[in-house]
Amino acid sequence: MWNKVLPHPLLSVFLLLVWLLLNNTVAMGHVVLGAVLALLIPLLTLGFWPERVVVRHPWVLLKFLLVVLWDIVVANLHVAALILGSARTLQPAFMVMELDIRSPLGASILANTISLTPGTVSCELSADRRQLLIHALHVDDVDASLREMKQRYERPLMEVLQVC
Amino acid sequence: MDFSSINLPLAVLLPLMGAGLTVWAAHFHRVASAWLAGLVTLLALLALLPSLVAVFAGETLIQSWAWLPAMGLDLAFRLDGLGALFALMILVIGLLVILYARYYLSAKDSMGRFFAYLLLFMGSMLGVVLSENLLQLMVFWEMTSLSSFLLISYWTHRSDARQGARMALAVTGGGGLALLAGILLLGQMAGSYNLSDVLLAGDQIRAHSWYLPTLVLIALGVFTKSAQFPFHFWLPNAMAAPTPVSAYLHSATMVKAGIFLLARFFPVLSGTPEWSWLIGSVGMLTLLIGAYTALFQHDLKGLLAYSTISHLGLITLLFGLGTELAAVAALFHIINHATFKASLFMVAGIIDHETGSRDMRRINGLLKYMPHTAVLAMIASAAMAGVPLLNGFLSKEMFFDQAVVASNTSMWAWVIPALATLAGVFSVAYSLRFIHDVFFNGEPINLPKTPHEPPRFMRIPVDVLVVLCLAVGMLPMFTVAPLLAVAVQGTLQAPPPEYSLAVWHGLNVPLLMSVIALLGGVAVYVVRQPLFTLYEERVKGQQLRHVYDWMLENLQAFARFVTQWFDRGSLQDVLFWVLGFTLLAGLAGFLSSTAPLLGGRELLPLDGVSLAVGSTLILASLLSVVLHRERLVALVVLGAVGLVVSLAFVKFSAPDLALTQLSVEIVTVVLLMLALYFLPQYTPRISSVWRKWRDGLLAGALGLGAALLALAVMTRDTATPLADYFLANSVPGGGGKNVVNVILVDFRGFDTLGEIAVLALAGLGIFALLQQIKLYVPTEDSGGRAWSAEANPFILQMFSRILFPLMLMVAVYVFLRGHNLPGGGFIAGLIAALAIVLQNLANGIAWTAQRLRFDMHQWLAGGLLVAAGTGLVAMALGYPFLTSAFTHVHWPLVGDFELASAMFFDTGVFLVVVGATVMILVELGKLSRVGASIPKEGA
Amino acid sequence: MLSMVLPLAFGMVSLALLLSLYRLLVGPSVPDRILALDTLYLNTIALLILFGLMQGSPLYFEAALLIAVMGFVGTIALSKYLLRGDIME
Amino acid sequence: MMHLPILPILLPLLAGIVLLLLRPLGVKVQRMVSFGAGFALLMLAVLLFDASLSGQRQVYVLGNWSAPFGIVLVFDQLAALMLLVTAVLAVGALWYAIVTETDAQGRHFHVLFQMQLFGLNGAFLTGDAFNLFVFFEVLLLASYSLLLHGGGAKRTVAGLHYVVVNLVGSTVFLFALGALYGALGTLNIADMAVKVAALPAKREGLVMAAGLLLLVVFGLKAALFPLYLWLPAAYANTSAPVAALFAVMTKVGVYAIIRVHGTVFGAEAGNLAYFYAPWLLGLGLVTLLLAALGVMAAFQLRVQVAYLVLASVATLLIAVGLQSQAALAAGLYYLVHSTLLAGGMFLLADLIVRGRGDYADRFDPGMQMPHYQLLGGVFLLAAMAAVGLPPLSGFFGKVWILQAALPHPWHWVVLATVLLGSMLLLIALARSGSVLFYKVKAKPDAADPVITETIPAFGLSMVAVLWLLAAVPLLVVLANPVSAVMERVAAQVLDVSGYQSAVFAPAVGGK
Amino acid sequence: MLDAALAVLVLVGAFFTLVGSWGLAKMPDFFMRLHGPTKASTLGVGAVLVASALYFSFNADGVSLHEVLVTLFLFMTAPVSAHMMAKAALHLKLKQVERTRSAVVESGVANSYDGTPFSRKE
Amino acid sequence: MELLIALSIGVLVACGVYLVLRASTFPVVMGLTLLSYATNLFLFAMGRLAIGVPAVIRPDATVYADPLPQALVLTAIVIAFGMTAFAIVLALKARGETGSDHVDGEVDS
Repeated sequence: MWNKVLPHPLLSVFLLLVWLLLNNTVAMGHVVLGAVLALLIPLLTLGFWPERVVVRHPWVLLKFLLVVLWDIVVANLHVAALILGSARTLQPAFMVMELDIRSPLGASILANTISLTPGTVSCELSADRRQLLIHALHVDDVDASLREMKQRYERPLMEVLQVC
Repeated sequence: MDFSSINLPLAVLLPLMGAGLTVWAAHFHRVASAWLAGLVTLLALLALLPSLVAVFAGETLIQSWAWLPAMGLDLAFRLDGLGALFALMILVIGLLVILYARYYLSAKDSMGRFFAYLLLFMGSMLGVVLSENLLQLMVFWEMTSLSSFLLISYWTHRSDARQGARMALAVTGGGGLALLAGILLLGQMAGSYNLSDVLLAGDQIRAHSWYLPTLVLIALGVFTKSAQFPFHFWLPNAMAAPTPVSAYLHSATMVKAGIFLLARFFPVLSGTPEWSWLIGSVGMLTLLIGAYTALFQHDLKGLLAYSTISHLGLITLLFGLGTELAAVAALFHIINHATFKASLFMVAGIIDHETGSRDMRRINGLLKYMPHTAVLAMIASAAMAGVPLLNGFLSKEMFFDQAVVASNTSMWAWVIPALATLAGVFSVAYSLRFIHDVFFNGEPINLPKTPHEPPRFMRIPVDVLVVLCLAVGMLPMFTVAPLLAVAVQGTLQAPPPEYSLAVWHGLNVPLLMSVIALLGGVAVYVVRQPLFTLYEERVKGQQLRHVYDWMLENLQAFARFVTQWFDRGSLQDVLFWVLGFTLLAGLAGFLSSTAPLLGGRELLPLDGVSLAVGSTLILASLLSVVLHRERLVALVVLGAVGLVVSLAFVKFSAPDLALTQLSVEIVTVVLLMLALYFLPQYTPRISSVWRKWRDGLLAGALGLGAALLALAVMTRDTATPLADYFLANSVPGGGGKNVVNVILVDFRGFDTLGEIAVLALAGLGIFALLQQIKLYVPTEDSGGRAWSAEANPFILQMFSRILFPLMLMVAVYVFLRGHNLPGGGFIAGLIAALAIVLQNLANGIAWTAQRLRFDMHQWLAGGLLVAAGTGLVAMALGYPFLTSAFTHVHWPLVGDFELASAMFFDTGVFLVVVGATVMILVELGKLSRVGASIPKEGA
Repeated sequence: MLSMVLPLAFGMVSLALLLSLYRLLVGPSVPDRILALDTLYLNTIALLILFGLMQGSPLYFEAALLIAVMGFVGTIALSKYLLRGDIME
Repeated sequence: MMHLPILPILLPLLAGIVLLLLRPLGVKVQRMVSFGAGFALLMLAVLLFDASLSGQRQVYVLGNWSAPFGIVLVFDQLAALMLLVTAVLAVGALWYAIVTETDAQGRHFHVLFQMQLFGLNGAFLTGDAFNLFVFFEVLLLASYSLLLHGGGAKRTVAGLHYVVVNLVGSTVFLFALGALYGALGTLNIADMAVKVAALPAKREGLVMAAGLLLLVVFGLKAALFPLYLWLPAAYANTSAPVAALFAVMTKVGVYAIIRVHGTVFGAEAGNLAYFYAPWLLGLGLVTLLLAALGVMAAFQLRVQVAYLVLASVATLLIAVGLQSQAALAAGLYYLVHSTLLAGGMFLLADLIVRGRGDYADRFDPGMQMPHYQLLGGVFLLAAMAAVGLPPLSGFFGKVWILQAALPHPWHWVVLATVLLGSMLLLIALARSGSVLFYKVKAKPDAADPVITETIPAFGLSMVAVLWLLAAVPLLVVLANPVSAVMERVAAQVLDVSGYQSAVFAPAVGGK
Repeated sequence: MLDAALAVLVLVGAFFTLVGSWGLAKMPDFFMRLHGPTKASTLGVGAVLVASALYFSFNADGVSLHEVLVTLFLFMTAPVSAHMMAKAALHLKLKQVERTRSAVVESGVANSYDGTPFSRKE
Repeated sequence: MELLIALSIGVLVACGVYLVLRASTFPVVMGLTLLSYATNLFLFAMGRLAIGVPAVIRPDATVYADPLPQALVLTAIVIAFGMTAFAIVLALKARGETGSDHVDGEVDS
């Protein structure tokens, strides 16, 4: 029953939040309106999300987000220095990361996270979603870099999202 | 209504209506149409008869009704002596011709059609001679040309008939146009188009500065119709018509219409040197050329045709002399010529009918085969030659007399009588040839049929006419005199002058001239052989019809040249003209006033950011031109231009515009990309250097013009405070703080209704266009690489699905705030559409269609219905269409919110925008699935 | 203080805009130009928000939001064109 | 009835929407609804025309926002006349499309047709310059799709040219409107006239430039030299009912000139009064000559008819350019005549095409077509009317215009050009009629295509032809009342101040 | 205090935006250019957005957090854009600077999506 | 500032016109798009330029930009979009029917 009416509770909450953010208000009218929309839109787009997304460890997720945010800021300074410095000294590289994460959403988020954190862009995901091709602006040690990314990003994501 | 007050139009209308009836009657029996035609003619004659009494008493009858008063065109008929003369000729000879034609036409010929045309012609001709209103006269005048076209081309399978008919139509119809101009001028000068008024305004008209052009134009009409030099060539070519037609049109009626006009306008236009020179000299030339050429024709009808031309020239010349007595002679000759020439044509028809040929070199010695006909022909020919005791003699005497009188005025006096006599000589010669060659001169040569007398009733009309020739010739005072008298009176609009119709006037100069003509004619005929040789070698090739053909051909070629040069079916040309003309128009507008180009309004200061943004815009636009061959790159650059334009809107305080421009720009880029897939990726170099320079210069000039136009406005203050009204009424009257949106959905909601109709139409039109389209689907990119095997990149799929509800949320947000803040149905619609498009992009059309089952047609219809319905509700409540209303509602929990009818309208906008955009893009996207059936060009 | 740094910020973003334009102009490859366009979008967002700060008006927000949403679609479509030609199939 | 003026706009719009909604119910329902709507529109147009004869202008204040702030519809005799002509034409074209099943050759024919009428009627009624632009776009977009209806390479190429040229035209339209708004500060036509009358001299050049740009736009629609090049191919290559309906499209341009230029730059416009008239006259004369040459040069009937349309528009523009009440009245008479005639001729040409099989309408001798007597007779009448031969309406229209030209300083040129043009038309049409109907092969050559035995739905098709061509004799028989009406229409059109006071009269009702 | 924070945020944001474009203009190959705009600029814009959020939260009535949404959108879309562009560049076999160390066999990169996993280069 | 806008309009018009005069359909459509940008800017500029004035009614504001041209531009943008879409699809249709991208329907050379 609830599955019918509220197929993606997380999405609905998220949408309500987005609505309130958009309108910059927590006025009652908007909460009601937002709630209605947050219920209607997932129903309308039900076909796009056939499977339920299960988040198991919200705190890990939060921590992951904070880590990413921090990495974005810190590493950006690093990249800024690289960009402003001499381009000739840069050592770009293509790297292949073997993925352990199986959740499709997880793999996508991981790829995006890698793209967001400076210095690396995920260029290609193999058809079996087990390998990720990454371009790095400057790396000294390819394997170390790969290891670190797996450690920092893939692990928490695997914890949060696992295919049921 | 009294019969005597409507009998004139009735006489004209009877044949015209009869024309339709004959076609109908022919369905029952082919001869029925002939009887009907005869009956109608008789009725028309009867209709006129009661009025003739008054006319012979010297009255002029006028019957008129208003028709197109703004133009001075009345339905007005007039019967005076001149009209009566012609009307009688038309009807009487018409009756005879109908009788004759009934036997002339063979079983293959459609009688219904023939008599319909003939009656049509008869009615038109009657209309010409009975018109009181000049414009109405024009109506009938052109109708005679047209019906003669139909009659001449009666045997449509014959190419000479088609060509002759077209030539006759072109010449007489064209002359009619000149006449029309002349009559318009005449009416303008006289202040009325009614003949009664025009006839009284003669002095005024002759003194007017338009007199000469009017005269020339009217003369052109006369000359073409009456086959005067140099327009006479159509008449011999019109001989392809069935002979009854020639007998009727080309002797007694149609060709006399021009002459009739000379008589009609005689009191108005004659009496000036211009008149005499123009009409007289053309008449003289025609007289001579016609008489001379007639002699050398081998075709019976050809001889008669040239003879007719010659006689028409004679009559024209007489009118050209300008004296009253000359006019009398002219009128007399009109009657005489009609009788003998009609009978001669009928004889020619009989001979043609019974022998199967009209070639005088083959038709010889018919006297013994058809003695009766031969006698008739000889009498008529003699009349034509001007032999005494026949009617032709009388009028020719009068002509010679007038030629002598006219000669008294000048040093070159002897020229006119001399030429007249010369014409007489040839006239006698060809008449002699007609008789001698056909009825004597040995035996027939190789004729298709064995000749014999025609059916009795075919001969009766000729009998009647020949008897008339004799009667008039011998007893003019008792036969033709009264008719001539009223005709003269009608022509001159004054009491007739003293003239004598006696057969014998004593020994005088005209008689001497007649004798010379007769003897000379015989002499010429006797020594004709060297003349024939001379004609065949020197003159025959020099016919005017070749000039006409040459002119027509060249006109045709010229028309093709001009048309193909200008309209060569090239879009580039079309656009060049349009844009060039736009430049010219704008330029002319500015130059036609001495006002300064720029005003003195204080300008806004320029800042660095704007400069950076502006130069981005300019450089990107230029780049899109430089790189336009690489289409995808140009498209990317185009996206940048659109982005910067929307940035400019933000800068100048128009966020709504910026939002719209931005959304539209993205959708456009996606759209163009969808299309580009099926098009060449690179534009080939086609334009020549010259073309590039030309286009570049035009583009530069137009750009400069647009910039100057913009500056010219921007450097001046705003004209009126129209905006103030909107700003003041937006909240109290429209219930919205976003004035732009209130204008769109309320103040000018009607515009928006039209606008969404355009969008819906674009969607529907594109849908319709894409239905049967077949395109080459490329399997590799322009660099020759195969396409990537991955249809829908996985990461993109995942994120696009996450974005979908978010984008819809944003759309709702933008929609709801539109009335008070930047946003609204249109932008919201584009966002929603783009959200759907993104799903199609990322996941494929089939996948998306499974999950979003909407028929965009219904969205379009629904949207338009909602928008229009909002207006209809207002109408139902007694307000004008689209009148808005709004109110504030309080709901528990939710609080106050505004409910405006404009919101519903905006919903309609939203629906249409989503429907149209998605329809356009997705239908285009589907194309690759139905295509692939045509090969790549060059492959 | 904000009013003092704003012109400087404007200057920097304008310079960024021109640099992106430079990449748009010279290419050399099509992806380069797409990237340049994408960067132009980003620069524009920054410029818009700065405008908003300068004017003290929150009305520029939607434009920024829209660019963030819509510009993405443009870039995606262009990239997909290079990959597949047929961007919607 | 207060809502009368908006009904001719709403009726086709709603019909279009209903047709779109009823799409799944199949073509028969569509036909019934569409023709019903067309016929209702005709009835309405007759009713409105009758109402307009009172001489009273009716102003409809849309959204209850009075001029110049909101959009108003101005219903007067000229608008009523245009509505009536359009409705008559539409019913004929629609009938023909249905009986020949042209409507089934592509999608959405009836929806597009109704929307086309929506656009046309809106353009005739609106009193607002920008709203005119919007309706122009509506009618154009509908016309694009209608033009392309049925497909085919030639039609597509012609359509492409038509579309692109009109898109450029729309651009110029907006530039002109923008400049006018910038200089005058208003969009309402009546208000523009007020502003122009009080225009400071410093802005004259600007306003003149904008006015001439607007003339370019309208001239493009009206097919004025050198802007007419899109016309021949477009009209000759589209389907017959569409071409017939398009007979009124050029007239929209003429109408717009009469309405907008005649009002804004009318007698009260000071230095700018009628400054555009010499342009119209001069270009109209050139157009007429080129059109007549085009008629001569044509190799096929439909192209010839297209050039005839051009010639008729040129004549009409000359009448407007003569700038007198008499000339305008004459022009309007000619407008009615030429529009319905052209519509009928396109349908007739289609019947001939269908009767001649593979010879189509090329001027090559082919086999005798079925029903040649009737077709030939009707062709003769139509050709006479087109050339301007009596006793049909073309003659009266032309003569009336010429008569009105006599007081004009250019009367010699006008007289000479119009008559020369008629001469060329006469020669050309005599030739084409002669080739099509007279010059037939007795028996087919070996290589000849199969002879067409019958024309499907000939009788029903002919009804449409005769329906349209009936105007030609009727305008003559009823010349007296018709000309009186035209004079009153012309007088009302030229009465700019009356137009203004009607527009600015206080609105009925209120918020 | 707020003013100073705003100033710093604005300056930092503008700076990163500039750096992103600088990288775009300066870097020698496409893949290296990709890094600047997709990240530095994103962060720069984020910083400016935060400044804006702060400014309107304190200068207008009520908290203004909707700028966060723009940032959110950007953080969601920018990596996807970058990914797609990189894919396209790989597909087109755009040249990389020679010193780029490639862990991938040439053909493996170019036709990356024929389904085979990437193989390591030895 | 006005000069810059006028210049931009001029350049857009010039570029648009030049492209519209090309011989293939795609540049023509691109040209039309550029022309519509120019039109929008022009129409907008006809309400005169105003920097930093509020876009919606505010109790404290007295000066606004002229909203009418903005509404007109909005309408014009929408219409231009519909028209451009139609034109490009028609270009495809022409290519399908004639096998060519040339505006005059001839085979590309």
